[in-house]
Amino acid sequence: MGDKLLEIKNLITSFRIGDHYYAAVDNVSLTVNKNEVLGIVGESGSGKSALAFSVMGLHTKAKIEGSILFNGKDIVSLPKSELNGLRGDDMSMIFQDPLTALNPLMEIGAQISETLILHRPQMSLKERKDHVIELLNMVGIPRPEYVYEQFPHELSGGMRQRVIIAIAIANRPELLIADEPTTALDVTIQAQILDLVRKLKSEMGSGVILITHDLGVVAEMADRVAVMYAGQVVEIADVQTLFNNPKHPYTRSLLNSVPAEGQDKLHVIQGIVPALQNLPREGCRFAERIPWIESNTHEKDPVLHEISPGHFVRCTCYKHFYFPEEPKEAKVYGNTRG
Amino acid sequence: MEMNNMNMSSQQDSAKSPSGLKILWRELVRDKLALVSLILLILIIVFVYGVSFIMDEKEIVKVDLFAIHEPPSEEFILGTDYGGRDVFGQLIIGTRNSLSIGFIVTLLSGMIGITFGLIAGFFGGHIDNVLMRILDFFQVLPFIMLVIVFVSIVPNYTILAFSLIFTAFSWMGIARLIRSKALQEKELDYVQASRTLGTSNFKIIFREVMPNISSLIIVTLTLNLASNIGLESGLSFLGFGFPESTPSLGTLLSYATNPQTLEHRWWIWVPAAVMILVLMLAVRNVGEALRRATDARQRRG
Amino acid sequence: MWKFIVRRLIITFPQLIVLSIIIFLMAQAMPGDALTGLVDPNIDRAAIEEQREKLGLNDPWHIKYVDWISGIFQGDLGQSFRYKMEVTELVEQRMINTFWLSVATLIFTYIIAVPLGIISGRYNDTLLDSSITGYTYIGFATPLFIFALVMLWIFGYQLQWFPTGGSVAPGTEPGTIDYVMSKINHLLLPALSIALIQTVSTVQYLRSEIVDTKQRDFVITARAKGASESRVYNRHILRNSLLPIAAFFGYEITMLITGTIFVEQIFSFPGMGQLFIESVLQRDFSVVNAVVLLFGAAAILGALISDIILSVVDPRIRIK
Amino acid sequence: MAILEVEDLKIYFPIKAGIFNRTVDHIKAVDGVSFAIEEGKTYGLVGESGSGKTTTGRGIIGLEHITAGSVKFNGKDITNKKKKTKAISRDIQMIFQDPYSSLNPRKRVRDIIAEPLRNYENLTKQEEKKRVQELLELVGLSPESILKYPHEFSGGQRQRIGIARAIALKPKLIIADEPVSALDVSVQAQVLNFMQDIQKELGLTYLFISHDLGIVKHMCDDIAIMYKGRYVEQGTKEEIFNHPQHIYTKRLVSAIPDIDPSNREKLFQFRQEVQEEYDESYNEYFDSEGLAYSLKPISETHLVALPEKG
Repeated sequence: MGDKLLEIKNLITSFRIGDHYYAAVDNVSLTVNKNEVLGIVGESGSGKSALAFSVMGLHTKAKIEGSILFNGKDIVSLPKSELNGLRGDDMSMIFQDPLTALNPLMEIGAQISETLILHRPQMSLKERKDHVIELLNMVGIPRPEYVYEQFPHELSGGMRQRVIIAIAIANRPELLIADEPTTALDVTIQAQILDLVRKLKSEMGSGVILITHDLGVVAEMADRVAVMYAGQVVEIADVQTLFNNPKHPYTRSLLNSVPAEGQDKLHVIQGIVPALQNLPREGCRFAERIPWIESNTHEKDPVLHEISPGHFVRCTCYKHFYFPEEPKEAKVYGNTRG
Repeated sequence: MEMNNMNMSSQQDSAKSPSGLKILWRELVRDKLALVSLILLILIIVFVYGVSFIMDEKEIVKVDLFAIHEPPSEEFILGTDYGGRDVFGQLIIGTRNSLSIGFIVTLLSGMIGITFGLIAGFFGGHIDNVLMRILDFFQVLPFIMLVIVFVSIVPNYTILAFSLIFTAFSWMGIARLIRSKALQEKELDYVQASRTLGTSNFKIIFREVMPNISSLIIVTLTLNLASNIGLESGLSFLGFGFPESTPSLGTLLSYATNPQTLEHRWWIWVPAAVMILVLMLAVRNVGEALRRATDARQRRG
Repeated sequence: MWKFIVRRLIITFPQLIVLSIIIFLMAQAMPGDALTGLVDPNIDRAAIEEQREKLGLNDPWHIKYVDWISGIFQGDLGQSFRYKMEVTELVEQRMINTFWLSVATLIFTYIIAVPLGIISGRYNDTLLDSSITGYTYIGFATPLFIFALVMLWIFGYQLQWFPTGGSVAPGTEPGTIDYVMSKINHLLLPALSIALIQTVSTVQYLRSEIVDTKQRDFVITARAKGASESRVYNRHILRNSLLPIAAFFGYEITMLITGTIFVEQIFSFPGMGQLFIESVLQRDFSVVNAVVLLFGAAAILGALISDIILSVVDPRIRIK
Repeated sequence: MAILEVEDLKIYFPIKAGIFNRTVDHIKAVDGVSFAIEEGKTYGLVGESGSGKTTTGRGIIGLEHITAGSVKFNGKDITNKKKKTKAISRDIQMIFQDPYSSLNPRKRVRDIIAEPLRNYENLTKQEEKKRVQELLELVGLSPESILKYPHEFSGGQRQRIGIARAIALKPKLIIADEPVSALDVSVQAQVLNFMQDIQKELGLTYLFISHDLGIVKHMCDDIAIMYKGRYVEQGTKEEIFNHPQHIYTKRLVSAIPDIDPSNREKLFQFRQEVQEEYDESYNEYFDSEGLAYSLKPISETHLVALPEKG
C-alpha cells in the first residue's frame, strides 16, 4: 500500500426530507492513496455522488458525520476559509455535465484564471495568462490563445469538459475527484477524456477518485474499485480481483447485466433501487432484491469481511448466492473460494 | 446534490396524490394564510352577492339632495356621498360589479390567451413567429390608454362593451406564458408518441398538452383575477370604467380626488379602498399559494 | 450582435407603423374633425364643404393617413380644439415634466429593487427575506391609485411634508435654485408613490433570478475552485442574475406610463398623463391622439432599448 | 422480402440567418441514407450525437419532414404522409428514449395504452379494458395496474408500459430510439431481455437506434454506422465488430471500454494505433467537407463508404 492521501472514516451524509434526516452515504470508510485511481461504482441513488460532494465540502444543506482525513487532517470540521484554501488547490473536482458547469457569462480564460487568482495570488497577470494557455495546451485544446477569449457556448461538449479539467488541474492537486466525467459525452470523446485523465494523473502523481456507473470505464481506469449500493460500500477490491472474482451478489448481478461476449441472456436484477427515504436500514440492504436466497444466509448487521488481502465484501450472503437462471449447486461450489 | 434531494422529495409527494389539481388543493389547505384568504374571499362573495340580491339598486343610486355628505349613522351605515346616495349600498353593489367584471374579463382573456398560446407553442415555426410578433405588439402598447380611448369613443357604452374592450387588451400575458410552456411540452416524448399513435393535433393540444399545464393555467388565472379587479377599479377611478349609473369601487374612490372628501369625508373612500385591498390581497394570496404548489423548488418541506 | 440589433430594429418599424395606423383609425372613429371646433356655425354648408375639400378632409383614408403621418414627421401634431393652440406647443412643457417624473421614478425603482432583491435572494427563506417578500405581496396587491391617494393624504395633507399639487410652486422664477428645488420637491411624492409599487415586480424578479442562479452547476464549480462565499456571490451569482434585469427595462417603461396617468391625475401634476385624461374628458381628440402616439412610441422604444442592452451585455447574444 | 426499404433518404433542416431570417443553408441531418430491413430481424443504427440516427428513425415514422428520397413499407411508398394509409400507420410504431417523458403524467395507464386502440379500432369499453389488461400481462405487469398513473412505476416498468402501447395494434415494425439509454444498468437488462422476448413472440422487426455499441452488439443482426448524416459502414454484426473497414468504424469500436481489466494495456495500445491511423488517413476516408463517401459493397452484406478510386 502506498501513502494514504485521503482517509474517509465512518462517513454519514444525510439529507432532510420532511422532518427526518436520511443517510444517503451511510457509514462509508475508504482510503485513497497517492498515485492511485479509486473507482467508485454504483447506480443512481447509491450515494456515490453524495460521497464526492462530502469530500469537497460542497453540500450546503446536508448533515455530515464521521471524519475525512486529507493528508492526516480532518476536513469535515475545517472552517470555511481553510477549506477554501484546499479546494481548487490541493483537491479539485471534475463535474459530470460540461454544459452547465461553466459560467455562461465568463470567458474561458477568466474561469481558469480564477482558480489561480484564488490560490496563487502572487502570480503576475502575464504569468497567469501564460499558465492558463499552457493548461489549455495540456488538456489538448487547439488554438488556446483563441479559446482563452471565447465563451462556453462557443465550445463543443468535449472541449468544455477539457476546460473543466483544466480548471481542476490548474494547481496540480494531490486529489482529483471525477464525478461521472464522461457520462454526458460520446464514446470516442470519452476515450479521449479518460486518456487525458490517465496521462495527467501519472504526470502529477495525484490520487484520483473516479465515480461512474459504467463498469467498462472503471475496468479501464481504476486501480482499486469500491462498489456502492444504497449508501453503503458492499465490496472493495483491486480491479483485477473485482472483475475476475467478484463476490458480493450485487457486484455479480451488475456484471452479469451488461452485455458481454458470448452472453445470450442478460441477467435482470429484480425490484428497483429504493428511494432514499425507503432504504432498508437494517440487515442486508440487497436482500430484498435476491429473494430466492434464504434469509438466514444474511447477517443481522452486515459488516465488511476481508476475504483476501484488500478484498472486502459486506454480509455473508455472498457465500450462498447463485443466479436463479443457473443450477444452484454448480455455482455455490464453483465460485466460492473464500 | 441539492437537486437530487429535491427530486427525491418531489417524487415522494407526487406518489401520494396522482392529480396535479389535488396537489394544488392540498398545498392550498396547508398554507394557513392562503386558507384564511380563501375563506374570507368566499365569505365576501357570498355576502356581497347575497345582500345585493335583496337590495334595491335603483333606490341606492337615486340622488337625494337632502342627505348630501352625511357621516355614518343608523340610517346610512357608511354615510352618503355628494349625491346623498348610500355609500354602504354602493360599496356592496360596487364590490359585486367589480368581482363580476373581474371574473368575466379573466375568463374571456384566459380563453383567448390559452388558445393563442397553445397554438403558437404547439405548432411553432412560422405560425409561432407570426403570432408572437402580433403578441409583442399588443403587449408593448400602453394598455390603459387604449382602453380609455376606446371606452370614450364607443357609442352605446355598456358593461358588455367595457368587458370586451378590457379583454381585447389583456390576453397577452397568459398567452405568452402558455406559449412558452407549450413549446417545452410539445418537445416531450409523450406528445411525439401521441403523434406516432395517430392522434390528431387538435386532440393532442387540448387533451394531452392542456391537462399537463392545467396547474399553470389555474395559477395564472387566479393572479390575473386579482390584477383585473385592480385595473377595473383603476379605470372606474379615472372615470372610464363602468357607466356612470353603475356603482363601482373605483367610482367611490374617485370622490377622493376632491381634497375636501379626501381630508374630511373618510367614510366615502376608505371602505372602498379597504375592500379593494382585501379582495386583491386575498385573491393574490390564494394565487401565490397555488403558484408555490406548482413550483417544486419553492415547495415547503 | 449587430445582426440581432438590426433585426430588432426591423421589427420595431412595423410596430411603429401599426401603432400610427391604429391611432389614425381611432381618430377617424372619433366624432368631429379638424373643422368642427374652428368653424363659425353660421357659415353655410356649401362653404364648409368647400373648406373641407380644400383641407383634404374628403380624401380617401390612405391619402389622409399619408398627409397625417408626414405632418407628424414635420412636427405637426395638429391643433388642440380646446386650447386653440398647436398640440406640439401644448405637449412640450408637459412632456418635460413627465420626463423628469419618469427619471425620478426609475431611479427610486432601482434604488429600492436592487438591494432588496439581492438580500431577499441571497438570504432566501430567512426572516429578512420573508419581510421583503411580504412587502412585495402587499405591493402587488395594492393598486397604485389607492396607494398614491393614501400617500397624498398622509404626507400631503396630514403631515404636510410635500406639496399636494402642481409641478412647481407658483411665483418661483425659472432658472433659479429655488425653482429647481421646488420642481424636485413636487416630483418626490408622486415619483416615490409609483416607485414603491412598481418596484415590487423587479424585486421579485431579481429574487427569483438569484435563487435560480444559486442552484446552477457553475456555482458549484466556483465553490470547488475554493472561492469564498462572497466571491461566489459577487463574481458569479449577482453578475448572472442582474443581467436579465436589463431585459426588464422595457416592461418597466410600459408600467411607468400607466403609473403616470394615475399619479399625475391624483397629484394634479401637469404632465402628459393628466393632459391625456383631461383631453379625453373634453373630447379634445387631436391632443389625445398625439399623447397616445408619443406614449406608444416611448413604450416600443423602451422595449427596443432593453433588448439592445441585453444583446450588448449577454455574450450568448453578442457572439454568435 | 424486406419489410422496410429506405432509398436515398434526405432530411434537411433550414439554417436561418441574416437580417431577414431567411434560409441561408441547410443542416443535412440525414444525407442520402439507403437501407433495407428484413422481416423479423433487428437492424441497429449506431452513431454519436448529431450523426442523424434519431432523425432517420423519426423521418421514417413521420415525425420529421422528409426532404427527398423514399421510404417503402412492404413495397408501398409511405414517404408522403398523405399516401400513408391508416393500415400502414398502425403497422409502424415507436419506442421512445425517456420513459419519464414519453408517458403523459396526467393519464392513467389504461388511457395511455388504449390511445392507439381508440384511434384505430372501435372497441367497446369492455373489449378495450380486456385488451389493455392482456397487453399489461404480456409486458409482465399486473392487470390491476390499469388505474395507476405513470409515476407509480419505476423507469423499467414505465418503459414496458411504453412498449405495451407500441405493440397494442400488433405492428410489424418497431422503431426503438435509444430505448434503454435513460435507464440504470440493471434495468437496461430487463428491458432488453423483454424486447427480445416479444420479438420472438410477435414476430416483430426492430429498427434499433443507439449510441451504445455494446448494446447494439447484443441486440442486432445487422448494423449500420452513421456519421454526420451519412452511412460510413453497414454489415452484419460479425463484419462490423470483427472486420471494420472504415477508419471511423474502427475508431468507434476501439473506443468501447472493455469490461476485462486485464485487456487494459492492450486496448490502450490498440486505441493509440487506431487514433494514429485515423489522423493519418482522415483525408482518404472523408471528402473535403469531412463527410463520408457513398457506400461501396465489399461483400454481399458488407458495405463501406470508400472513395471512388477504391
